[in-house]
Amino acid sequence: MTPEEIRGRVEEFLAEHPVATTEPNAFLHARYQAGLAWVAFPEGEGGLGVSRALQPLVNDLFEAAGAPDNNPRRNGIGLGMAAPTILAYGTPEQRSRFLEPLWCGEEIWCQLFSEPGAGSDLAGLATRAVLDGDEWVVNGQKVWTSGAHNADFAILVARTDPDVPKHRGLTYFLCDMHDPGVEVRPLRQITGEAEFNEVFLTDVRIPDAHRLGAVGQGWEVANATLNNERVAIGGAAMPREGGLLGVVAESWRTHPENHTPELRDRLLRLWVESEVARLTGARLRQKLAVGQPGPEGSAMKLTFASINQRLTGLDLELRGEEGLRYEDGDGWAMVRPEHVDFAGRDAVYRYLRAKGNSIEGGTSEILRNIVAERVLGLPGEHRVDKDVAWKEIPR
Amino acid sequence: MTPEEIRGRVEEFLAEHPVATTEPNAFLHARYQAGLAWVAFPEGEGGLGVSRALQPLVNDLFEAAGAPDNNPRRNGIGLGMAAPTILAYGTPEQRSRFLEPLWCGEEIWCQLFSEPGAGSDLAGLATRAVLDGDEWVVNGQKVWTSGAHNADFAILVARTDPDVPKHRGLTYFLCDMHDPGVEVRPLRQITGEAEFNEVFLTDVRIPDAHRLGAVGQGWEVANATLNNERVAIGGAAMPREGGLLGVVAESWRTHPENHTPELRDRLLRLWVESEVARLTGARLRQKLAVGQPGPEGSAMKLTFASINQRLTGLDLELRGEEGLRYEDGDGWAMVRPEHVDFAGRDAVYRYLRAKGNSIEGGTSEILRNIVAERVLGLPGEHRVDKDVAWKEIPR
Amino acid sequence: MSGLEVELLDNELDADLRATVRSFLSERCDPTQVVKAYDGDSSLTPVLWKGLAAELGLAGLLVPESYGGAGASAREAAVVLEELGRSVAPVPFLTSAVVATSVLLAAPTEKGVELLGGLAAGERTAALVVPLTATTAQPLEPGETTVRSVAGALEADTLLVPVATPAGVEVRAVSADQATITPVSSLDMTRQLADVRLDPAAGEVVVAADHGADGVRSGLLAGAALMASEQVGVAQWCLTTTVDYLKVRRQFGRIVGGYQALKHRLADLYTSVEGAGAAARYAAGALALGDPEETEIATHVAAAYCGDLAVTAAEEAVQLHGGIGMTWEHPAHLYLKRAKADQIAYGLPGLHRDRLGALVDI
Amino acid sequence: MSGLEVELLDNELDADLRATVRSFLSERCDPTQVVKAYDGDSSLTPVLWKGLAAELGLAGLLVPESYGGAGASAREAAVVLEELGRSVAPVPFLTSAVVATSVLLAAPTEKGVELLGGLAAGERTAALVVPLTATTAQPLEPGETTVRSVAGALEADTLLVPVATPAGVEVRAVSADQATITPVSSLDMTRQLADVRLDPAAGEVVVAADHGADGVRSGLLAGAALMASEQVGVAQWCLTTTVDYLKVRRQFGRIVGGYQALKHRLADLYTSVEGAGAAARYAAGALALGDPEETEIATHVAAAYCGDLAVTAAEEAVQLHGGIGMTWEHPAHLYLKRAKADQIAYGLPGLHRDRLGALVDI
Repeated sequence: MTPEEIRGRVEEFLAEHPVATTEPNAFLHARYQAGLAWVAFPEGEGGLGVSRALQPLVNDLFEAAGAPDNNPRRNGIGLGMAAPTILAYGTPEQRSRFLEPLWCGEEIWCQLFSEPGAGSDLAGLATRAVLDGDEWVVNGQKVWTSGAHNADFAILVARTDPDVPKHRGLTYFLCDMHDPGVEVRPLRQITGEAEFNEVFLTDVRIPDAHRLGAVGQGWEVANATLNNERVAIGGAAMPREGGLLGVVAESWRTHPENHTPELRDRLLRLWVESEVARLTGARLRQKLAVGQPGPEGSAMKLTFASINQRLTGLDLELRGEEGLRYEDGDGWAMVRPEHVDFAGRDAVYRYLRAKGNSIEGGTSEILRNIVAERVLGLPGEHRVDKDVAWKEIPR
Repeated sequence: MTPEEIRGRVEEFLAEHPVATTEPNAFLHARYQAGLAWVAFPEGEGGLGVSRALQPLVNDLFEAAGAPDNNPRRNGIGLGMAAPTILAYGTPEQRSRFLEPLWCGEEIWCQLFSEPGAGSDLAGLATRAVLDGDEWVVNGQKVWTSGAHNADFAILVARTDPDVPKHRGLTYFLCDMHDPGVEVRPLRQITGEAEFNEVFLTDVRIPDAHRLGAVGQGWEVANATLNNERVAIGGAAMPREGGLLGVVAESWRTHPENHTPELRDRLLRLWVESEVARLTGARLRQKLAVGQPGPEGSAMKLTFASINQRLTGLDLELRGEEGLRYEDGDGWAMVRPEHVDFAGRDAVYRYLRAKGNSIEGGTSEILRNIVAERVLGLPGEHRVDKDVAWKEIPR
Repeated sequence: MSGLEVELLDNELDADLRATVRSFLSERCDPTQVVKAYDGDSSLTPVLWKGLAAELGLAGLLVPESYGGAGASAREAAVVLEELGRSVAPVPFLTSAVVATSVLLAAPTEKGVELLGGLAAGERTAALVVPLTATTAQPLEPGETTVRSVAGALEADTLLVPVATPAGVEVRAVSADQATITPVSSLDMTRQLADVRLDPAAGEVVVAADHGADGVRSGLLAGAALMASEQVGVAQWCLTTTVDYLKVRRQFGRIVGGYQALKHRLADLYTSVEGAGAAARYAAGALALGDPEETEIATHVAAAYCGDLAVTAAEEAVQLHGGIGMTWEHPAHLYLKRAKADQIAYGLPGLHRDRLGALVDI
Repeated sequence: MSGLEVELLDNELDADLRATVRSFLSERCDPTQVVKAYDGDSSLTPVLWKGLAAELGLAGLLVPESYGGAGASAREAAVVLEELGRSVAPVPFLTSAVVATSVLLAAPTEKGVELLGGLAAGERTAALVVPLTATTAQPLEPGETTVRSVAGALEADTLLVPVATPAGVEVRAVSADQATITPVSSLDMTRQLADVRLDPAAGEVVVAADHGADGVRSGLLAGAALMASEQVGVAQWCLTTTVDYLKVRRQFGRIVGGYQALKHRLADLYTSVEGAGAAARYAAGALALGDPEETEIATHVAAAYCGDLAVTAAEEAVQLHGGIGMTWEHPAHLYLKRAKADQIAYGLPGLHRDRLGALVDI
């Protein structure tokens, strides 16, 4: 389909469903049914089976028309991770049951993957699911779950067979967060806030119909989900002095009373590194335009984590006594923010929150392993857990 | 024995062997036979069996009297490593044959341990010794041998049994460097000089009488030798701005035309680190005075290697165009220096030679393992070579 | 320029003092109590401070016996500060018993001597009214004025105020009752800052104008010198706790502390922490021996090194704990916040290097 | 201030050019030949240079067709320099085909145009008579004088000399025959320095006084911008060679490249080398597009980053090769010496950061 053709479709749709007079929820359902939700999805499932490259144009056209949106920020995990996985591995019933309310923002999703004992080693997770009739009974503890307190459903990975090697004993489920066995507790972070949650699962019952993929196929399905997460990396172009560099450069310019040659040289080193990272990202995007995403994105994430942490640390130093004050909003009060916003926050918040950049979404240590092994071809780590039953692995 | 008593012994000896009228070689032999060579050694073997703490006093008294010395710098490996090992593991015949000419400087020693394929992993060495009648026939290649071209004898470790695990198949020998099968080739380094040699051993014949310790005991004997090498660490007190810091600080002071705030801050960082290392060494010596040397010395060596490398690199930068010139002595010409002298040499020489500080005597990587395992108690590396026959180890 | 001979290890008295303080803090200064300061509950502070200052008699360590003190020295204060750092204890030892006390000791007036007696007895607590970032006297003009980001003011009954006079800077003691002390939401709530509004004229002169500027300067220098020991305590806790955790934490079936990249980082951290310990103890020793030039050099070295090192240690602790180190529940963040605030207090490391350079001709 | 759109990957023409240069160098520029320069045998240089400059026609890349050149751009020169760096090739491409050529291109007189034609044809070779560390014109007064540590002079037949005149700095071309050129034992013998003694009055004006200072400055800036690509080539060789070695070297029965601490260091090095590649290519692109302010910013960024990075890469290569990396026989030292000399050439990284700061209001 050409851009012109899809533009015609949108215009036609908008003519039939005038923004001003259509109830927002009805508008979204109509858009889904017209295949103008995620156009690369198949017909009947929110899409038209056309190129993904047409999606930005469609979004722009709807936005320009003032159409209601599906509040994508609130349902990032649903849209970015659950939906493509359900599309790829779901039965026709599952796709028909879940995709439309997900896209319309009626059902919010969260992700129940990480556990206190399974962070970098996700495949070592211990949450158990046991089949009881045509339901699975799930017990365990999940952590680092953002949005769990607002979520209606979760994508969940649990262990269904402890007697086989760990990657083979996992199964993937769609879990109703309103089940009485689900308890969500805010997980307070070093910033004082609770951006994430812990989720305790006690005899949660999941119908077998809500299993995604085969029993034992959970690791494969989970990796499909995580790859969708990683597609974003190296994504958007950044202007020079974008990101945290711009924020800290502004701190420098507004605090001339604290200038020293040493602070200036450190800031300039970070200016140079940020600009180099920006150019590296640009080159990576040029590479992606002619080929496939590779593990080089891991190197970008490493770089940004390191730069962010040093920039935010320097920011506190160059602010003088201001750097010792945490006067952002409610200070240390425990709140539950809906999303992360670095630039709009206090310097102390940024310093503390940036510490998570080298942990979340793959620690810098794991990413260095990935670069060393997959980019440079160096040998993998010695593994003691590969060919033994999960239950035999020391923990 | 009290200091007064030993002072009496020395005075008596000097009265009997007037420095002015005694032939130097005869003087040294007489001193050895009087037990005033290394006083902690047993009587009849150059010593009096007294405390090692008396040695500096004895040395000072002889030096003050203008006595001839045994040229200790030229025979550092003999005096510091071969002699204590021969004393500890030698037969009476070996001790009687080797110790006196060694101490008197008549026989110079070198060390044949490292091999191209066995650096950090010394116990993996491949030089073979095969018994033929009452002689061992040795074939192999050794490397990083200082003084081999001046040496009369070598301490040598070779593999006598490839069918047992690597630490158990080694034997220690005293090797005549004048054997026709010994070929010494200078090993040129990145400084242009050849401070070390490669030694090629082809059908070298060593009488079984020159085997030190039992067959298969070589690893134990070699470790005794290496421990003698390491006793020196954390040794001498250093003045502030001692070592390479003083040299580079002087470069700074004599090149005001190149001063920038950035170079100054980097130099001051290294000034601080050097002073901290100096104080750490002082504390380590205070600790040694009340107890045993521990693996903490490895941390000191790590620190000095890193500081030396950064200081010498900075030195080239702050010298401007002078830093680009290598005008030391004969420039890049291949010479064979007798010993290493950092401070008296060109800045380019120092920069290049300092690169060896993190390799020689234990690489910084191995030392970090030692600190992590022996000081912090973290787990050892995964070993694939411990319980298999040496010949089965992949290489 | 070859430095002083200083005992760099604990002697027997040091070891006893350390054991006493450690045992006191392990009983009464639990991290689960300390963290409450971040939620506005500072009730732990007066209890701890009373115990340390009066019961254990530590407030008077630097005060000579003639003024009613213990007549100990900066060496002992350094031992105490290492332990306080190791527990991120929320007490005004550094601000009152080190900085304010050292300001007074420069040349106390009769009123100053009286105050020193009260401080030494643990009956009074003082704070110098300068921003925590100060390294020199920033004298106030008489008249109502506000000083921002003052450390120790919330715990003090007596505020020491540097005042500009035609004869020089004099130090006045103003009762906390006569000042408006507004708590500040601080990066480090275990050493919470306050904005202090007062009129210095309300106070009595405790250091006269001919010694005030030097007194404030030497008080702040002593603060930097001994804060290095606090930073060592913070760093030691971070190293030890991380090593202990990594000896039990497993991922991929292996003890995480056995992964070589982490071993090497911890070996480097250990090396730096050892260095920091030697540097901080040397600075305390130089201060105790009273050699002014050597004290300055040693302080700048220790402050420059330990300030950055404690931050590195705390940052490594958070990172190497993985997700758990990012949680409020784990105490690592208390150390991160203290380390970062200490790095900025009494002069940034770069400033200490700059001053050092002036002293050593670099 | 959001930068230019620059193609940061090789296009097809770039890839062809790279393949040509690489194949030429792999045949004729073996490390065992290169190292001979350190023992006084520089016979490789004229052979290589003739091949590159005249046979492959690379000397005229920056020279417009109207002056007899190839009319290519800094982009192509960057590709060539990456390859030259990867082979530590001892040729005066940077000094003659980049720096001297760029000086002339600022505003050549008739004689200057003639010289450009000769340079482009590979018939002549020029060198700018300033110390290799220079970043601005350091004009000479007329009369016999010596300039120390000049790069490219030993290979040049024509010396470009900035001369102070009342009207400004003019650039004169002096025949090498009329100068005394004394070779210097140099840190990097693959770009050997010389002390040059001459009388600038002996030469002809090739850039007039109204453009000379700018011409020299832009020549040196082009040198810094494109040397970044040479540094990338050096760093890439170091990374690749080290990774290859560590994939086969075993100690303790294990492939050394499987030890995690080394894997992590190599991952970090890879990340930095990728960054350097992007930065250097961007600087070349900005130069090619002719945007003066953007060229300055991009050059300072690339020079500051690549200068330190190449040294780090070479130092890591020596260290991670273990003992063998310390030997004369292994080529790693050639790269270490080139990297360290390059870091000092055309302005230290710190100087580039300082100039960058002035441009970006830091």
